[in-house]
Amino acid sequence: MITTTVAIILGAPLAMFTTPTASLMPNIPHAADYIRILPEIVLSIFGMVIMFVDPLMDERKSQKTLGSIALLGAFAAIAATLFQAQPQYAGLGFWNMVRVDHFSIFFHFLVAAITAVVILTSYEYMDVQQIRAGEYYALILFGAVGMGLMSSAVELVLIFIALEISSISTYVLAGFRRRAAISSEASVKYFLLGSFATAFFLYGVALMFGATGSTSISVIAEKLAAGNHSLLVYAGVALMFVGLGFKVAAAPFHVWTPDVYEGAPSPVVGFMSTAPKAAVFAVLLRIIFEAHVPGTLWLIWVAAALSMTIGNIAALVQNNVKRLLAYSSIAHAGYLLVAFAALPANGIPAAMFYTAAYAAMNIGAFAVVSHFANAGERYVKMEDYEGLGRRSPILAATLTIFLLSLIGIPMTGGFFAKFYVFTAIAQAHLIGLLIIGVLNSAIGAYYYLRIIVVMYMREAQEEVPVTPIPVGLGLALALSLIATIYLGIAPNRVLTYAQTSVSELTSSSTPLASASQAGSAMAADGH
Amino acid sequence: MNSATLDTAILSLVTFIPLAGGLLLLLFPRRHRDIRVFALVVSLLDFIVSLHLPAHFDRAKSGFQFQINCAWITHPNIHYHMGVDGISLWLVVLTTFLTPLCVLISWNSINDRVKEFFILLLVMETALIGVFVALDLFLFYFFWEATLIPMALLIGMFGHGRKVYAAVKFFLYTMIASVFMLAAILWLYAQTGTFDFVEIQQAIQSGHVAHFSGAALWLFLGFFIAFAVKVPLFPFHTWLPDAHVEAPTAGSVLLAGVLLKMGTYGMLRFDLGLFPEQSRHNAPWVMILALIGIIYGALVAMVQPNMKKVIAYSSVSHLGFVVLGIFSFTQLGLDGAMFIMLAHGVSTGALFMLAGILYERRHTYEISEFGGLATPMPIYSTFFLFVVLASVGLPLLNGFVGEFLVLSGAFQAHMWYGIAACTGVIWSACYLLWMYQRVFFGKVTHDKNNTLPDLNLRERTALIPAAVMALVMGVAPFLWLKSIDPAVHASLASSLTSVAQIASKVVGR
Amino acid sequence: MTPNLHLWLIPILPLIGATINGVFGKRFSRQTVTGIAWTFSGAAFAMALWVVSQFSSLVLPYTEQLSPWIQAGTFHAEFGFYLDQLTLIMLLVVTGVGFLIHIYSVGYMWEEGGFYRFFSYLNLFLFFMLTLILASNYLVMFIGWEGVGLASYLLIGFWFTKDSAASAGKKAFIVNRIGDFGFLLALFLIIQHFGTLDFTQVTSAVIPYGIEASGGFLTAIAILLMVGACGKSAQIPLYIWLPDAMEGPTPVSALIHAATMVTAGVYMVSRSHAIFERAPIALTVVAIIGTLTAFFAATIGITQTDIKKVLAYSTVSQLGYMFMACGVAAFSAGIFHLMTHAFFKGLLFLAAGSVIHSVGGEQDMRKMGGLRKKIPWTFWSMTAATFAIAGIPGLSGFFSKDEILWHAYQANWIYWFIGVFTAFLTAFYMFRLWFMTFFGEYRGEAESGHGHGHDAHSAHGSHGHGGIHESPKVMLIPLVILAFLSVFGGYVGVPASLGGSNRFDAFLAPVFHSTLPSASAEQATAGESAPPEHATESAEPGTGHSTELIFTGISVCAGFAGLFFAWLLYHRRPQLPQEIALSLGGLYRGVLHKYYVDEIYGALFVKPLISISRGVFWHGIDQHVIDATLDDSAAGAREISGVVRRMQSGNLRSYAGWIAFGAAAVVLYMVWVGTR
Amino acid sequence: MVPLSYYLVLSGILFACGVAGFLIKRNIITIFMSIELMLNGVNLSFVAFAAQWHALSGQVFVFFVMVVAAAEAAVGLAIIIAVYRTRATLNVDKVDLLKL
Amino acid sequence: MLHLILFSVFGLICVAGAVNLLVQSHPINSALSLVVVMGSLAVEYLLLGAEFVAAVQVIVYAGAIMVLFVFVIMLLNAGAEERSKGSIVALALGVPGMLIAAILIAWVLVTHSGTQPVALGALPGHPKDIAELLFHDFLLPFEVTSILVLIAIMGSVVLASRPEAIEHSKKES
Repeated sequence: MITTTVAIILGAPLAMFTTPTASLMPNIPHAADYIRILPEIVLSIFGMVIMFVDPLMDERKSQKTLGSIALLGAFAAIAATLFQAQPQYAGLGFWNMVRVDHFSIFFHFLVAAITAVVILTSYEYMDVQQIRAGEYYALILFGAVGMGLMSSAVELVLIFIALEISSISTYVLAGFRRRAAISSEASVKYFLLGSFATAFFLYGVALMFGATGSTSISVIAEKLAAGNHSLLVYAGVALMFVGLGFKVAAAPFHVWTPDVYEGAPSPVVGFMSTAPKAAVFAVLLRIIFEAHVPGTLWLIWVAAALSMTIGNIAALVQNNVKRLLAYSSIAHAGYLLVAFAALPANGIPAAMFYTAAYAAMNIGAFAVVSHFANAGERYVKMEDYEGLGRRSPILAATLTIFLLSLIGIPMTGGFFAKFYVFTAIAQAHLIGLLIIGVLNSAIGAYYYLRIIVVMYMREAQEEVPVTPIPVGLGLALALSLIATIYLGIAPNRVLTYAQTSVSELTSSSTPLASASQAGSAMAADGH
Repeated sequence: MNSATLDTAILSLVTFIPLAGGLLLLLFPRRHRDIRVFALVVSLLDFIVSLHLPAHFDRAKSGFQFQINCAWITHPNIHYHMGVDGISLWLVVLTTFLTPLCVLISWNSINDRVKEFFILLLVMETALIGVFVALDLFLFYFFWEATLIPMALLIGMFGHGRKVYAAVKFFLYTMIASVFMLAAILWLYAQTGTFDFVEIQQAIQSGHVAHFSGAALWLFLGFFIAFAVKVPLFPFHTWLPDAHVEAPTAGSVLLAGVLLKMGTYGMLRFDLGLFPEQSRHNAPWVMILALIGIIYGALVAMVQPNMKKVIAYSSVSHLGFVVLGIFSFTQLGLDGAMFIMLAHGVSTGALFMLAGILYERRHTYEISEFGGLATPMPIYSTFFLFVVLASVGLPLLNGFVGEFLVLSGAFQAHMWYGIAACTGVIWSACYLLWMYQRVFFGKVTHDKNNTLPDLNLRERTALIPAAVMALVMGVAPFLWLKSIDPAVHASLASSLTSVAQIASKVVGR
Repeated sequence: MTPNLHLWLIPILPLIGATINGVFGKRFSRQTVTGIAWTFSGAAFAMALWVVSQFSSLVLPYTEQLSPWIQAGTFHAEFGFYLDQLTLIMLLVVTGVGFLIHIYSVGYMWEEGGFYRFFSYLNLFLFFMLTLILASNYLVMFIGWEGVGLASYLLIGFWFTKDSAASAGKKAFIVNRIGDFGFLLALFLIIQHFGTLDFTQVTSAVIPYGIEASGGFLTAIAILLMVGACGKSAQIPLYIWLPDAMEGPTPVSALIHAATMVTAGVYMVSRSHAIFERAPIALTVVAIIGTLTAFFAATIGITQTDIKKVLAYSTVSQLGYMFMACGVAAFSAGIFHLMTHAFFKGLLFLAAGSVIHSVGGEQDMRKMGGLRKKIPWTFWSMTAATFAIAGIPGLSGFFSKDEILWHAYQANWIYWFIGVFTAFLTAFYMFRLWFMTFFGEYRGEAESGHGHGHDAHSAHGSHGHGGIHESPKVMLIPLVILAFLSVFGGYVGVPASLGGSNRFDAFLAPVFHSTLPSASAEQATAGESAPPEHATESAEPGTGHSTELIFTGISVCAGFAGLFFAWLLYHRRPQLPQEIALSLGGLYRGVLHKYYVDEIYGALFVKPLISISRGVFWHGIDQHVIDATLDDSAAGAREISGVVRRMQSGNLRSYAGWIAFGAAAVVLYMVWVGTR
Repeated sequence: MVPLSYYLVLSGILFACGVAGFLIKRNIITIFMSIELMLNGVNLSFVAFAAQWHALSGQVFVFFVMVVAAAEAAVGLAIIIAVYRTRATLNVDKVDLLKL
Repeated sequence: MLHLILFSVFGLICVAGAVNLLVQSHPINSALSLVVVMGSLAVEYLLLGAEFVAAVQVIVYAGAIMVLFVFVIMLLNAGAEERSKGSIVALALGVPGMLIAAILIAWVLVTHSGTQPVALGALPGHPKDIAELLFHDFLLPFEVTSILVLIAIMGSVVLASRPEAIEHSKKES
């Protein structure tokens, strides 16, 4: 009880400074440990600053200011990530809880960047939808904290908590348009199913703990490497897969996606279709490739095939753009999972690159949608997009590029992303999955194309108002556009960076070794 | 810069000048005239630059020239590898030659969203050239896919009638087909660890590719289906008429003139180059498909009520000749196939331009709408007749040479195929002359047609180069064949040797 | 040392003329156009004459390679020109007659719109025709071959506003294409077996082969070449285009469809005699086709009333004679007849044109008559030509036809018999024309010679100085010259039997001397196939001449018989023909309608083809099979999509159900994996 | 001496009951409760496994799970209230505006 | 022996409570039966020696959280849930799936968990030891939970606070 209340009351300060509580403890954490969670710290600081500032300001005017603070926070987080990237900070922190490596840096950067773009997108959305900005931005930042932690955590329980942070923040964000019935419905659906799935994940964790006596991924890896393959492990992996599969919207755990995406505010959808997904994929990567859990290959094979097919097929006749993009995100989760079926050497970088590319293009698409949807998200149907090519050429052109990237047309990130994934799977000689994949990418072209067709090749029946593009959105679009094109023209840097993390994940390098000792020590010091 | 560096840079220049131009156009104000002029300048510039290739092309050598090969992406091992040989050389020039004409021909016909139009046109050009010069399978696929969108948009945005249907059909059809090629390419990469065409070829010939013998057929088919749809070969041809009829003139010109050649070029370069054995095994039914294409296309063309459809189906027929020539595996056949590609590009391109000119005046392609046009527009009808004759295959015009070579090649390979294909000579005369008669001869039936203005200066400047080219290619084909011949010979020879080697290996096992 | 002849100039000159007239002619005055046309065609003629003048110093055959054309692998074809006696004769005929007709046309076409166009086409034709005959290999020959087809297409369709003219042109081109189909295949065979298309090389390559008594690839080549010839020279079954070709202006009919182009087939066949000689079967085919064509065309000619149609069918039948000659390997005889035919048939057409011109565009002989007085010049020249073609002794036609018949007899008497009967028919319908046109009373509407034939265009001019009138000088001069030629042209080839020495034959001997090794020559004579002629010459002269004289006599009689019956029916008892026609009934109608050949072809090939293409291929396969499949599959995809979307029932618990189910599946699978 | 597996099975049963509740209950609140039930089941197995491995960390996890459960409860109930405001019902079967 | 009896008694109560939660149609009854489950679980914890956990279980769970539930039920005065068209999928796929999974896992736990019998209070979790773990090895998760709780509070504040107007209609379906 005490601990809980302490947590609730002093929690926030605790999160940032070496608290008195902690300093009373023997061997307190070093500064390096805090630097290893620097981005999270920064984000939470800014989150709380927003919370403090919010009440002081007038509801109407505060939005811009709060937004700027949040944006600042996001950029600060990026800076922190870059600072963190210095070699001397690589390694484990907080007694094998987090691990800073290229992998985590990659995802931290990604998450922070996404957050920044989302905040930019939300800038005028707040006004249009009359949403309380303070909590909104704070929640986004805190959510980012969770996502960041997920990618750097190497301890299942911490992962679980981080996952919960990101999930709960998105549950709330999904329901932010409280006047809209669909928004709260989306929220409740997301929440209930989410917690449902989380319970599965947690049970899986429990079973893993039961099988290996530890929840530290490195220790688990060791135990498994040592040949402990009790059925508990398989059951645990299965249940964890259910939980994570739900979070990344992989079939057959994808059912929630369309409803939630349709109901949630568009910028939020842009956020939760990219950042948490990226983080969860990071977790999956760690679990599958770092912990070397057995027997997942065909599981992933099937899940990938199902996701791609269901997503693409179901999207064919969608008439609501947000829903359509939801289905497309299911399909893309499928493509991403394809990479997981490949060999680590090719699969990990492919998956990482894909998450980045997908984030860039999808968030861009949703940015356009959110702007075009207008007050109360009124214009989200296909026919609303008719003649957009004339009414707002720039908006249309940008959306077109994002859609082309989603199709996988050359010179866009989406093309390379798909290409690497398929290359990886080909190198794993899973030709069947390869064929399914390429066919899907062809089928999928259709419904993206439909939007383009509607925008450029049909004339509008009823004039849908298009407000001029505000600065924030413009910046957001520019950023995601640049990212998309850059990943399409010169993907080499990102890819090589992603490849460096292969060795970290797969091979047991020195920090891992120390971690294992620590882990066993921890397991031992129960008595 | 000195010629050595120029030789390495030239292909990149030729390929990307249009793209650069397109990007510059983005920044242009929406003043139509400036945009048009600029587009014309860019395309002309590119044409002039591209003339460097034939000028400095060493016809003695058979290998690739003007190569540039540098690592683009380290892992997967993708190279920025470009180069031309006698086969691709002329296709590149053809592209750069046609684009300025396209710009000219769409000068007035496009008044809405001019900027988008010309940007798309230039991007299109880059992609097309890229396809022909790419020697890295990835790069090839990159450009291959890149051609889809501009063309689809050109059709969908600037077309007419059921433009959307046509655009979507075109896009999906070719997209779905080409993913099979992607799969094949990836398989090859997985086995050889490289996308480089030359290296893969060597690997295959030296038998260093694991599980190749088992997969070869599927790989061949994977490539073949993609190409067959592009060509288009008989059962896959239905997208072509729709696309053509709805497309704007420039679109049709590039579509018929160059885009279809991507397919035949691909067959020549990749199917023959990488899977000679399979190509030979499958040659019979491929040739039969080609035959069906020739005759069927011609017959259907004959009964079309729509000028552009006639021309479109005639393309099906002509491309059938090309495929026939390629899969005859004879020097003559391959030379002829190459030559038809170029000739068809010029003459059919010209045909579409002419059709477009008529459309500008009457906004219809229905043959029944015309008749007796020779009276109001003598010059136009003369040009039209000239081009028709060229594509009918009158000696001394470009159509004949290729047809003759292909037919004799096919005849040598399989006599009866040759004979059957030879009937195409009759059909082409039938449908084209019939169309010509219905459009130009007789009395003027619609009053509107009485007042049609004849060609103006711009249109003539657009048409004359094509006409002249048709004549020159007919009179002096050796200028082209001189560089085509060795390349074809080399590819044939290499395929022969590789077949021999594979055979010997089979024997060896 | 033979001088460099620059043969290439001969075709190029008319081409230049054609280009100038074609491009700038619109702005030129008629005089200028005329000047250009005459200059360049005349120049070609002059060149030809100059070449003849050089003859003594020539070493024939003379070839010159201008430049490469097609080079692919081992195969290559140059722009090469080739001159030997055969070429020389053709050269003279073409350039000479061509030039004359140029002169004539000026008068004939003076009032026409598109004057420049006409002469540009005419020059273009000369270019292609000369290329054809000067070619040194089959491919260049094919240029001319196709080119003259094009020219005739353009000229037949000269009055393109008339649908009949346009269709006639198209028909001509397409039918010719069918022939070319055979020609091309022949070329492919030649390439396949000899790797070259050069005449000299092919000939020398052929030499070693013996006679293919039972057929072989040479036979195939020969027959295919014959198919080509059938197309170009309007032989059965491809003759149908020639009568329609009369839609063109009359000078065109004279030049292209009588004198020169249509004889290209004969020229080509004799050019490839080396191959034919080795293919008896092919020769037989040629002979039979020739004979039949000659006969049937003649029969049709009897019934025609359109003056030009009569001449057209007579042309067909005369060509039949030539092929008969080739069929019996009497190539020089064929060429001889070709030449004389060029003279008198050209003349006939020009004269007919003059008649038509004079009566203001009327072509129906039933509306003519009694023109003898009104247009004497035309009448007399026409007379000369008629007698020549009818084979009245002493005129050119007599010698050539006679020689053909004689050779025909030596091969097989049936050829001869049909030939003689055809000669009779020829004489009959020609004199019929003659009588109907020039004798009796004028049957056209009085004094107003403005009928509505398609030459009505020329009428516009002619009724300026109304009534029936003699044609202008510029038209008459060519008539006279040609009349002279058709009278005396035959004397270059007086056969030995008539005390001549057949210089013509001797002149061509170096070309047509049999390429067969003597041994196989024996087989040839032994075999029922035609003997190469030097064999026959060597057969003991005395009896040979006497028998030859007898046969000559018979054919002469046939000619006079024709004259007599024509006089009887069309001058003495003009009503008789109708009665005969009635008595014959169906047969007559059949003949009148040209045996319904066009209709049959239409019903057999054209209509089915079109309806199949439209009904089966386009609507059927293209739209209802292929496209339908595509659209259906698209629709199917949408159906499936609709089904898959049902998964999104919107009900939370069903979602949970899916998740639980999926979880169960996953657990099941994993546990299964674990237990394995 | 009781076999630990008994405890584990008990936890499993609780978890299953939770799942079943989620599937068959119609009242959103009850559904939420069954989630709590699942979490409880998990907690039991954590404690059991802790005993199995003599690792106290297992018991520590339970605290974290409880915190999470508390947080979820707070948020979840708030969401439920929000839904009730907009839809005036707690029956999940009626909350299906979003479908297909 | 005693251990086994206690275990089975409270285990049965526990399961009974859980089942009751399912069968009760009125949420308040379900809530109360959940309390029962939690209480008996606390006893199970005690049997395993985790007395601190048991205490927290009773206080936080049965105390705080369940009170919250009851409070909300009262607030929304939720009545007995009415019969409404259920979901075929849930019953046709979900329930069988759940049963299969449960049986499987149970089987796994019984046969392959590799666990031995334990004595009463097998692993005494004294607050001191737990605290050491909590503030040393698990310091970071502990601190992070504060964030979790923070957003939980914030979220519930946002969502529960009454908005100005409510649009009932859902555009597009």
